[in-house]
Amino acid sequence: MPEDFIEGPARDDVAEGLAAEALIVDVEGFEGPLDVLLTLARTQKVDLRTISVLQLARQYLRFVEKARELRLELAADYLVMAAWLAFLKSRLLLPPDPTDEGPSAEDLAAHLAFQLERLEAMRKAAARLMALDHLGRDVFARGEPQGLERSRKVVWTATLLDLMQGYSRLRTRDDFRPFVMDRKGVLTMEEALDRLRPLIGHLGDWTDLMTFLPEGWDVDPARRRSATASTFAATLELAKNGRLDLRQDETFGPIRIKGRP
Amino acid sequence: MTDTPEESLFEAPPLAEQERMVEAILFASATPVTIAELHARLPHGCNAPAALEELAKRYDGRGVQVRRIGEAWAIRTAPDLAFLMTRETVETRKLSRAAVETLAIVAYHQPVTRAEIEEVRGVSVSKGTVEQLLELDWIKLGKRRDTPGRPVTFVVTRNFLDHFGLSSARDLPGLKELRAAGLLDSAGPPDLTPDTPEEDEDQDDMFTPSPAEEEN
Amino acid sequence: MTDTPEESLFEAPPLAEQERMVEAILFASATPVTIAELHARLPHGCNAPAALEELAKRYDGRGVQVRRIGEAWAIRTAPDLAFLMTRETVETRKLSRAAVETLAIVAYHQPVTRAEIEEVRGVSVSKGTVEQLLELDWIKLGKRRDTPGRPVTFVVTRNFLDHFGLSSARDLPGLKELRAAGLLDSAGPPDLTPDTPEEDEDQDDMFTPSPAEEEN
Repeated sequence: MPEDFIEGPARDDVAEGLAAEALIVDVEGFEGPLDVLLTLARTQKVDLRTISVLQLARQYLRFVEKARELRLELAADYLVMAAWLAFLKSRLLLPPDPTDEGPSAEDLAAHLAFQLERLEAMRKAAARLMALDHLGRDVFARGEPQGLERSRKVVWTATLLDLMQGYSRLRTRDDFRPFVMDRKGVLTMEEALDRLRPLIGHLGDWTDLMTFLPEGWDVDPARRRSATASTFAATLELAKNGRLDLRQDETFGPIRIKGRP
Repeated sequence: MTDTPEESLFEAPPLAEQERMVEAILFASATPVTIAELHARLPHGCNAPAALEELAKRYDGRGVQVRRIGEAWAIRTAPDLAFLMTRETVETRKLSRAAVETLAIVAYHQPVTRAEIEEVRGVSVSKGTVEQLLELDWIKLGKRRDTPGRPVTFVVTRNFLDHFGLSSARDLPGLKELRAAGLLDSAGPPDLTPDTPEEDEDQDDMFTPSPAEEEN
Repeated sequence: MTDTPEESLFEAPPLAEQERMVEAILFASATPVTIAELHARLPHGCNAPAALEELAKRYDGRGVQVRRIGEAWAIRTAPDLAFLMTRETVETRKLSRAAVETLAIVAYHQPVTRAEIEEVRGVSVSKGTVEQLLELDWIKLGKRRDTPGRPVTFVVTRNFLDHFGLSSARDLPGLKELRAAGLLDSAGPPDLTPDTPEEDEDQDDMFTPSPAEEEN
């Protein structure tokens, strides 16, 4: 520990020494440099308002030195505080420089004392606060709260107009039913092809197309039209495939077909 | 040492104080508290039943009451103030399309079976829809149909007529009137009437005097 | 029809009845109920503050008490009966020293910025500490400070007041003495301190009479 830091009668009494030891061992338990300063200040056993900031600065610097000796990792803010206190100490020891702008060393020391006093005050306030009756420990709320039931009542409404529109919708739905072919009255080309294929092999002679209409499809006009068209289309398809020949002797004359061997 | 140092140490607090204690315990407890539990928590020598009786008297006519629940006691809201404990929010909602259509079918076709409703709507009718209409007291069960299986029929209620401002189900406008009112916006080809012949036949029944009217 | 059928419909119940209603509502709720909430639940035209005043008087000295908590009211067990309640005690997480100090600084200095809390404690405030207090619903974000950077401020909540049985932040123990001693003032150092200048600027606002007291 550098001797030149010690001015005046050193107050290195046993108690302080022990406190310093304890401090260093517990350095991790401190809540920052201000906390260390406050703890050190308490060793002065005076009102915080009359604390010797100079002495406090010495104590703090000694604390930091000791920590270093013990190779304890000190956080940067402890070192910043040490540097600042070293600066303050020198300012306090030297006669004030009249050309120096800014706050005097005494102002700075007074502010530090204020900070310590304020921290101490807030600690005490915190203790008083925590000593108040706690809800759930000393004072109790209703154990069986009823809460506020939020009953939601739904009122369903419909008007006569809704009713009539709903009914109209149902009754007119058929008008707009998607168009679906009436399969009963339609002979598909596939059906006609299936019908023609096994027959044409036996056709040695020209035969009228109309004779190939399925039984019963020649009475109803609609069915006959459908059957005629699909059978004709089927013969065209078969002619294309080279399975049969087609001929029509005159316009609107009967269409006749003959199978190819 | 006084005469009865031992006794005074365990002297029960005055009844008024016991009453305060019981009050605090009942208030803070999450469940009703039995006499035994009270005695276990009160200082030695307390008379829980007496304190409870005093407390109950004190709360007589107040906003909360000391009530016996089985073998235990609790503080409860006075029954006449129960209304303060619920905040009723009334929400008005439109009846679903399925419900409106089902209701309309019952109204126009009653008495009508579920199968018939489904036939008209073209989709199955959910149980929920029918239940909702029953709950609203707009439809009710009518007589069973005299057909195989004897299915139940549905008819509209007096409440339905009141709600929709009808004096009878016969007041419901017919299809022609609906069309005249522009409600049937089917401007379909004139020859294709929306009503198929067989449906028209049904309609004759449909508007026969409704048994529901008499029943209600 | 009587003379004033309309008025009688909306006439507020007599004060004694209002008192019963307020009693029932406060009893039913575990958390403080604001005057506004009371008015929302009471019949039209009730005077909740007057009813509360009557009710508070009635419960004076009883096992439970009507307590004001900020702008809200609650019924709580009398503190002197805490010994009966040991069973109800819910173990709360023990707060760290940093959290307790931070809470005290917020309570006594509110509204207060994080930088100001750090100034008082001389150490940075960990995120976890603030989060714990926010989670406990003991502090909350206040208005932003009108200084460069517009830092957020912290204020205590109604739940804080409720937890510590305070009617308002003005009732904090020792508040007057601390203020008289100038320890809640901003006696920021002129320039040359370990503190950065912008924190000093903030300090002017820091210890003005707390608007949070009114807010809560």
